[in-house]
Amino acid sequence: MNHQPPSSLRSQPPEGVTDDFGAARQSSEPIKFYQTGTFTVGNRLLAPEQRSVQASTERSNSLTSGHRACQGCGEALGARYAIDAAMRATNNQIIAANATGCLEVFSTPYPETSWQLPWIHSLFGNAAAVGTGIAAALKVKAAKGGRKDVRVIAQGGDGGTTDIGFGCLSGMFERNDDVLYICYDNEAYMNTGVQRSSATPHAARTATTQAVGPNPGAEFGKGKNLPRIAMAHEIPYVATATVADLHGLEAKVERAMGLHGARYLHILVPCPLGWGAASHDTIRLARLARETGLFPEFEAEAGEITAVTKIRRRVPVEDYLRPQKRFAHLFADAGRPDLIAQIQAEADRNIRRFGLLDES
Amino acid sequence: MLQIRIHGRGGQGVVTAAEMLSVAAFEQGRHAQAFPSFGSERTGAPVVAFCRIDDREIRLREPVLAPDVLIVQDPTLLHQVDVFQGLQPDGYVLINTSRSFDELGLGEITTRFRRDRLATVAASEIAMKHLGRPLPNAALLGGFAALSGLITLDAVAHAIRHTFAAKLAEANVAAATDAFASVRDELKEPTHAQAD
Amino acid sequence: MSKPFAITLDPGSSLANKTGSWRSQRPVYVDRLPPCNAQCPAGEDIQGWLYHAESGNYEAAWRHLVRDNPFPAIMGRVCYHSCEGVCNRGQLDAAVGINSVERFLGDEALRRGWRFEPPTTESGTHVLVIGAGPSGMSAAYHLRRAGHRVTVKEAGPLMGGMMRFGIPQYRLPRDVLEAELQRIVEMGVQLQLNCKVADLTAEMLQGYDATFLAVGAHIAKRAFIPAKDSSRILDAVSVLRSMEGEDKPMLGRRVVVYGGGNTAIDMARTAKRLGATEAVIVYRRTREKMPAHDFEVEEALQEGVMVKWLSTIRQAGEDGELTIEKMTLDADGKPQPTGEFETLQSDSLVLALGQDVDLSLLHGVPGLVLDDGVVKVDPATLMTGCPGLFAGGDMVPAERNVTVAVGHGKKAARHIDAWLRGDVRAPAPKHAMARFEQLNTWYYSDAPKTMRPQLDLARRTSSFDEVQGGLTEDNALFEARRCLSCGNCFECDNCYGVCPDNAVIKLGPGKRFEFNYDYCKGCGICVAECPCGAIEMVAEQV
Amino acid sequence: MLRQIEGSVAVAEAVALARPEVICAYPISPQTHIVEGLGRLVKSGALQPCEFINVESEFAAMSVAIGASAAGARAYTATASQGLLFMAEAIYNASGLGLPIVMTVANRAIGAPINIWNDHSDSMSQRDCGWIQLFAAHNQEALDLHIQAFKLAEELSMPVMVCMDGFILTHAVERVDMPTQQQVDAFLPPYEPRQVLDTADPVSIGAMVGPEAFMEVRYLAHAKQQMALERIPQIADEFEARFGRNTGGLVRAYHCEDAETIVVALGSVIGTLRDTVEDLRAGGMKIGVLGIQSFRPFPLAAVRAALQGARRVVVLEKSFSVGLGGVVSTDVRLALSGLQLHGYTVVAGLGGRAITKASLARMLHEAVADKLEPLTFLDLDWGIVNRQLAREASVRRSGPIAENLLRDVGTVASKVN
Repeated sequence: MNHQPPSSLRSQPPEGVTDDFGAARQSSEPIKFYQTGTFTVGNRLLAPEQRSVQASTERSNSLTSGHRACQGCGEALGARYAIDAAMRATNNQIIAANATGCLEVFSTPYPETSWQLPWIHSLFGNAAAVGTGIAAALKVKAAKGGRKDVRVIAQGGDGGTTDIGFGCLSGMFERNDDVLYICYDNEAYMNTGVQRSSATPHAARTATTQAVGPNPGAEFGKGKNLPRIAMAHEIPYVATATVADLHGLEAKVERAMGLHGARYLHILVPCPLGWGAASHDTIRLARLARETGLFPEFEAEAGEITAVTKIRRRVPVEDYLRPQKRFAHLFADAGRPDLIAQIQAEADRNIRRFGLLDES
Repeated sequence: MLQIRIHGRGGQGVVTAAEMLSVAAFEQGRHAQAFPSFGSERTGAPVVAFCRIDDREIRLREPVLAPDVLIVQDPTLLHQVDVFQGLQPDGYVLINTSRSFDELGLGEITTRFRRDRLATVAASEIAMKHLGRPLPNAALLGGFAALSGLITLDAVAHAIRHTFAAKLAEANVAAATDAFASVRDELKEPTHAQAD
Repeated sequence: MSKPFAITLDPGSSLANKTGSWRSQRPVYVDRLPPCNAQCPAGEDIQGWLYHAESGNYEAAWRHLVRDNPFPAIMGRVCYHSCEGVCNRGQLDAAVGINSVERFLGDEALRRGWRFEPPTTESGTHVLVIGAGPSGMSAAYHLRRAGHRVTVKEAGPLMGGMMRFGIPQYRLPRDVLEAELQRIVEMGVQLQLNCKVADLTAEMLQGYDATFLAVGAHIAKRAFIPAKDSSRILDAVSVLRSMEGEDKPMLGRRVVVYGGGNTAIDMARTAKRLGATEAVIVYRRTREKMPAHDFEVEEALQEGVMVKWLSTIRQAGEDGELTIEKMTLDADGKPQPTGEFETLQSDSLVLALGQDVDLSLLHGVPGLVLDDGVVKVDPATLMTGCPGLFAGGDMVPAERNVTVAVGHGKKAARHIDAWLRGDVRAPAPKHAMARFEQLNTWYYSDAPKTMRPQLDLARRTSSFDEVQGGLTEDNALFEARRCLSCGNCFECDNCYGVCPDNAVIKLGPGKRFEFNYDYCKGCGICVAECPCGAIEMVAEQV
Repeated sequence: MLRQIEGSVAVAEAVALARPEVICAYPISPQTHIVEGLGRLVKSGALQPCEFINVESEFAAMSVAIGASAAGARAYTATASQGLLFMAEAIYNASGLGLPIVMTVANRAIGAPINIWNDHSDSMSQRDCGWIQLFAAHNQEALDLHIQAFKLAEELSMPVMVCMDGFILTHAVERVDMPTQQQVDAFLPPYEPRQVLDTADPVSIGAMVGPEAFMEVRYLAHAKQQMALERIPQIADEFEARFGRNTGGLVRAYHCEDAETIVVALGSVIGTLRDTVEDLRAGGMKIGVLGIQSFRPFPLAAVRAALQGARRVVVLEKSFSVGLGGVVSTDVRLALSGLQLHGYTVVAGLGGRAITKASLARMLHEAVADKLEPLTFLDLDWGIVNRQLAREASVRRSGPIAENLLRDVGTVASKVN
C-alpha cells in the first residue's frame, strides 16, 4: 500500500552493531541518500533521471515568470509542478483547457500570458467538456494521419471542479474520455474574494461562511469529497497530492500520463490570501494538512485504492489550524475545543479509512 | 391538392401511415407532405397524422382542417374525437372495423357523404393474419388505394418496402393486398344491388 | 495563424511583466558556521570533508580534512569529539558520527597509502619544534606545508608524546600512531629523537628563526598518603609509559587506582588487561562529577572495573591495606569528610591525580612568564613573552587532550608563519552560527546513528586488541550522509523548485543559485523550505 | 437525388456530407431525430473519421464543440428551446472566441409553461449572442443551409446557427434533393482553422480582456458579421451555380415588386403565407411576402430595398418580447427608419398554435384596410384571457394561469388545431 520512492532510494540503513566487529555486516543494498534525502527537490547524489522535473534546468516552466499570482501562491506552484511533469512525460505534447478562476485570471490577462503550451480558457464550468472536445478532435486528426501522441489536460480550481464544473466533469469521467483533469484545490472561491465552495473545510471562515454565531465558519455535515466521487466513476486513475510532496506529485502525474482514458488528480494548493496565512507558509501548510490526516494522499485505479502516502510525522490538527486566520475563531478567547475535536475526528477517520499510519 | 387525415392511437403506426402515403405519392412522381399532429402523446393516446398530395410544390404548413380523405385506424375513437370535423362533402372515409357503418352507429354519416366513398375494412384482423400483430396501417393504405384509386397498390407496396425491413415489409404488402381486395369487393356490392 | 485580437496571445509573453516590483523583502543566500566546525579544537572543517565523503570521494574528503589536522586515524580513536555534542542532528535523532567517519577516512588513507605532498616552494626560514607530541608534530606538519624548514627535537626515544605514553594500545594501536607520525616526517621534517633540550635560550640561538615549544606535562602529581614501607605505590604516568617498554610492570592481582580522570580509567583498564582480578578506582566525588568521559567509564565498568565513589585514601597500611574515608558532597558539590572509615586490600596503589609540566628547560628565557605551573601565552597567537617563541599543548593554559594539542600546533604554525613574514595573522571573520531553528529538518530522511562495532568483552579484558572497531564503507557513507550541512547550501534545488515565480536561477553543479529579482515577489517560501538555513529575508531599501 | 424523407433525416444526411469531425449529441425535442440520424451514420461507419459524443447536457454539448473546434476539428451540434438556453453561456463563448461551430436549432417555445411545440422564442433569445442566425423556410432550404453554413462559418471563423421550425419542418416528410458527396466536397473545402491549439505553435486562447481592449474585440465581431452580409448572398450564388438551387441568401421577396402591402416573416410560415398571398392576389389585393433568411447579420439594406416601395408592412413573427411586442419588428422598423409607411406587428403561432391560411387572410384584409391593431395576436382567444384577467382582479390567489386556461379551454387530446 505504501507509496514507494524509486528503488535506489528504498534500501534500509546498514546495521552496524554486531558482537564482533570483525563480522561487521557489509550492506549489499544501495545507500539511501540521507542528507539530500528523498524529500528535497533535487539531489546531487542522484542519477539525473531520478531527480525531480523541477530540479532540472530543462524543465518547461509551462507557467512562466511574470504571472500575477499573489506572493506565495500555491496554485501557481501546483500548476507548474503538474504541467511541467506532464510535459516531461509526454515530450511536451500537452494541450490544456482551463476553467475560469484565479489560475486563469492571473496567468492570462491581455496582453500577456504566462503559459508556454497550447492553452484555452472557455468558461467556469466547462473545462472538462472542453478537454473532451480537444481529445475528440485529436483522435480524429490522428485517424487522418496527424500526431498520435498529443495529450489533453483540463484543469480548474475547486469551485470550477467540485461545484459549477461538476456536471461536465462527471460526464467526462463517465465517458472515460482521454483527459487528465487536475483540480487545484485551495478550498474556496479565491478569485471572487474567498467565498465558500463545496471543498471548503468545516469551520473555515469564508466571506459567505462568516466566523459568527454558534456554528462559525463552514458548517459541519456539508461539502463533498471529489476524489472519492471520482473513484466511484471507476475511471482508470484517481490520485490526490499536495505541493508539499513534489516527488509524489510528479510520480502521480507521470503515472496518469502513462494511462489513457479519464484520469483525475486533486492537488491541495494553499492560498495565503484566502487561508489567512503567511506567504512563506504555503508548502508548510500543505505538509501539515497531510501529516494531520486531514488531506489523505492516495492513488486509486478503476475505483480501487492502490497506494497511500503514509503520515511521516503525525501532528494534531491544531498545529495545522493555528497558523491560518480562517480558523482563528477556533482559538480566540475561550476557543472552540469542541469544533477542534470534530476536525480531529475527521482527521482520525481519514487515518483509519486510508491506513495512513504504519501499524509498527 | 388532396388532403388526408389519419386518426389512431399512439403505437398504431398512424404517423408511419401518413409517411408511407406520402412516399407512395412521391413514387408516382407527385409532391407530397406528411406530418404528425406534433405532440408528446404516448402509446395508446389518440393521435392524428396528415398527408398532402399535389402536382406542384406544397408550401402550406397548416394542419389538415378540411380533409378530402379520412382514415380511422381505431373505431373506438369515433365516440371520443370528432373525427369527421371539416371532412369535405365528397370526401373519402375508411374505417378499420369488421362492422358496418350502421353497426358502428354511424348511419347518419352515410346520409351526409357519398356512399361509394365510405368503406370499412377489418385491417387489424388482416394484420393479425399476416403480421401476427394488430398493426393496421399498411393494410389500411391498401384499402385506401382500393377505395379512392388515387394511389396504386403498387405505389403502396413500394412505400411499404421503403419503410419496413424485408420480412416485415412483405407481410405488410400481403396485408395491404388483402385489404385492397376486401375493400374493392365491398365497393362492388351496392352497384350489384342497383343492377338488380 | 492570423490570431484574433486580444483573446489569443503568444506564449510566455508575461516575461514582460517584471513582478519583482511587488517585493518588500528579498531573499539572499548566506553561509553560516556549522556548530561542529565552531566546536572542533583542531579547527577542522568537518562539514567540508563530510561533503566529499557523502559522494564517496574519500581521498578528497581526507585531503580536505588534513588541511587542518594530519591525524584522522588517531583522532578517529582518541578524540573526545565534542563536535558531536553540538551537532544539530542530535536534536533531530542522534548526532552525526563524525568521529567514526574521521577514523574511516584515516584508516582508508593508511590502507591506500595516501601521502602528504611536500611543499612546492621553500621559504628559507627554519623553525625549531621542541617535543614530538601531538602539538609539536601538528605544528611541524603545518609549518612544513607552509614551506618552512622544520627541525623537531624529542627527548624521548619515540614520537607521539602522550599519544604513545598516555593512551593505552587498546584505544590507539601503535602501528596507526606510528604511521600517521611517520607520514609527517616524510614531508621532509628533520627529526631528532633522544635529544633533550636542556638550555632553551642557547638552543634557540642555533640559527632558528622561530621556535615552537610543546613538551607537554609528564610529571605525575603526588598526594601525601601516610604509608608503611611495605606498601607499593606507583603513578599512572610511569606505569602507562612502562607499558611501551620491554618488561611490563608488576601490579599484582588487586590494583587500586586513585583518581577520577581519563588517566585513572585508562590505568584501571590496563591493570585488568595485565591480569588483575580486581581493579578498583577510588574517587572522592560521584560519577556525575567525574572528569573522565562517560563512555570510557561505561566501557571500564563493562570490563569489570569497580569504582568506590565518594571515597578518599587516608593511609596505606601493612600489606597494602588501604584506609578509605567516605565522603559526602556539600552544597557546592565539594567533597567533605564524614569520619566513616573502611579498609580495602590492595597489591598495588596507582595514583592518577594529574600531571605537571617539567619547567626545568625554561629557566632564563627572556620575557617568558610562568603562571600557575604553565607557560603564559598570548591566547590569540600562542606566542610567549619571548618574541619568536611560541608554546602549545599541555604546557599552556587549556584543556588537556590530544585534539586541543593538535589545534595548538596548527594555530601556532599559522602565527609563526605570519610572524616570520613580519605581519600578524588576523583571524578570519566568523560567520553567524547555524542554529537548529533555522533548519527545515523535514527534508532530511530519518536515519539513526550507526553504531561502531565493538570487540566482545572476553577479548577486551584478556588482550590489548583495539576495543573500538571501525565503520564499513557503507556505514561510513551512510553516516556521512546524515550530515545536515547546517547553514551552507548543498544544492538540494529546493529554492529552485519551490519558487512560485521561477525567480531562482540554477547556476550548475558547485555554482549554487542566484535570485532573479526581476520576478521574485519576496514570498519567502525559499527561505522557509531551505533545509539547511542558507537563505534569509532582508527588507528592501525604500 | 430526389428523396421523400423527414426534414430531420435530410438535415442529418446533409451535415454528414459536410464531413464533421466531432458531433455532440444531447436529446431534446424536436431536435432528436437529427442527432439520432447522425449517430447512426457514425456508428455504421458511413461517416468517419468522426467522434460522436453523447454528452450530459447542452452546456456540455457546446463546450465539447468549443474544445473540438479550437483544436482544429469541424464541430457540429443541435438543440432547441430550453437546451439552447442551458447552453447560452457557452454560445456566447463560442462566438467570442470566433470558433466556426455549426448548430441546428429546431425552433421551439420556451417554458414555463413547458411547451414542446414550435415558435421562435428560443433562437430569438440568443439574438445578440454573436452567432450568425439563418432561418430555413422549408426542408430543402434547411438541408442546403447546413452545407452553406459550414463554408460561411469557417471562412469568417464565426459560429452559425441554422434555425428550422420544430416539428413543422423537422418532422415533416417531403421531397428534398440530396446532393452527392462529390458535389459537397467540391463546394466545401476542408476546415483550415484561423487559430488552433497546436503543440508545434502554442498560443493561449481565451485571455481576460479588460476595458482597454474589450470594445475593440466586440466591434471586430460586428465587423465580421458585416462581412457576412456580403458573403451570405455570394455563397448562395456559388451554391446555386453548383447545385442548381437558389436557397439561403439574405432575404427572398415574393410578389413584392408592385405590392402595396408586404408581409415580413421567418421560417416555415413563409410557405403558408405565399399560398395565402397567391389567393389574395387572385382577389386583386396588391400584396407580397418578404422572407428573411439571415436574421443575424440582419440585412438592413436588403430589407429596406425590398420594402421601401410598399405602403404598409406587416411583420408576422413567432416570437414575442413580453412588455414590448415584436422582436423581428423592431429590426424591420430600424431598416425602415425615415420611411413613411404603416407598420403592423402580428404575433402568431406561439407554442405551436397553428397558423392557418384562413386566419392569415382575415388578418391581412384588416391590415390592408388599416384596421389592424399595431400589435396583433393572431387567433388569440380573448374570451379566455379576459376571464382570467377578471379572475385575477377579483381573487388574490387565482391559481396558476396555465391550468386555469386549460380548464376554460377544456383540453381535448390530439386536437386538430
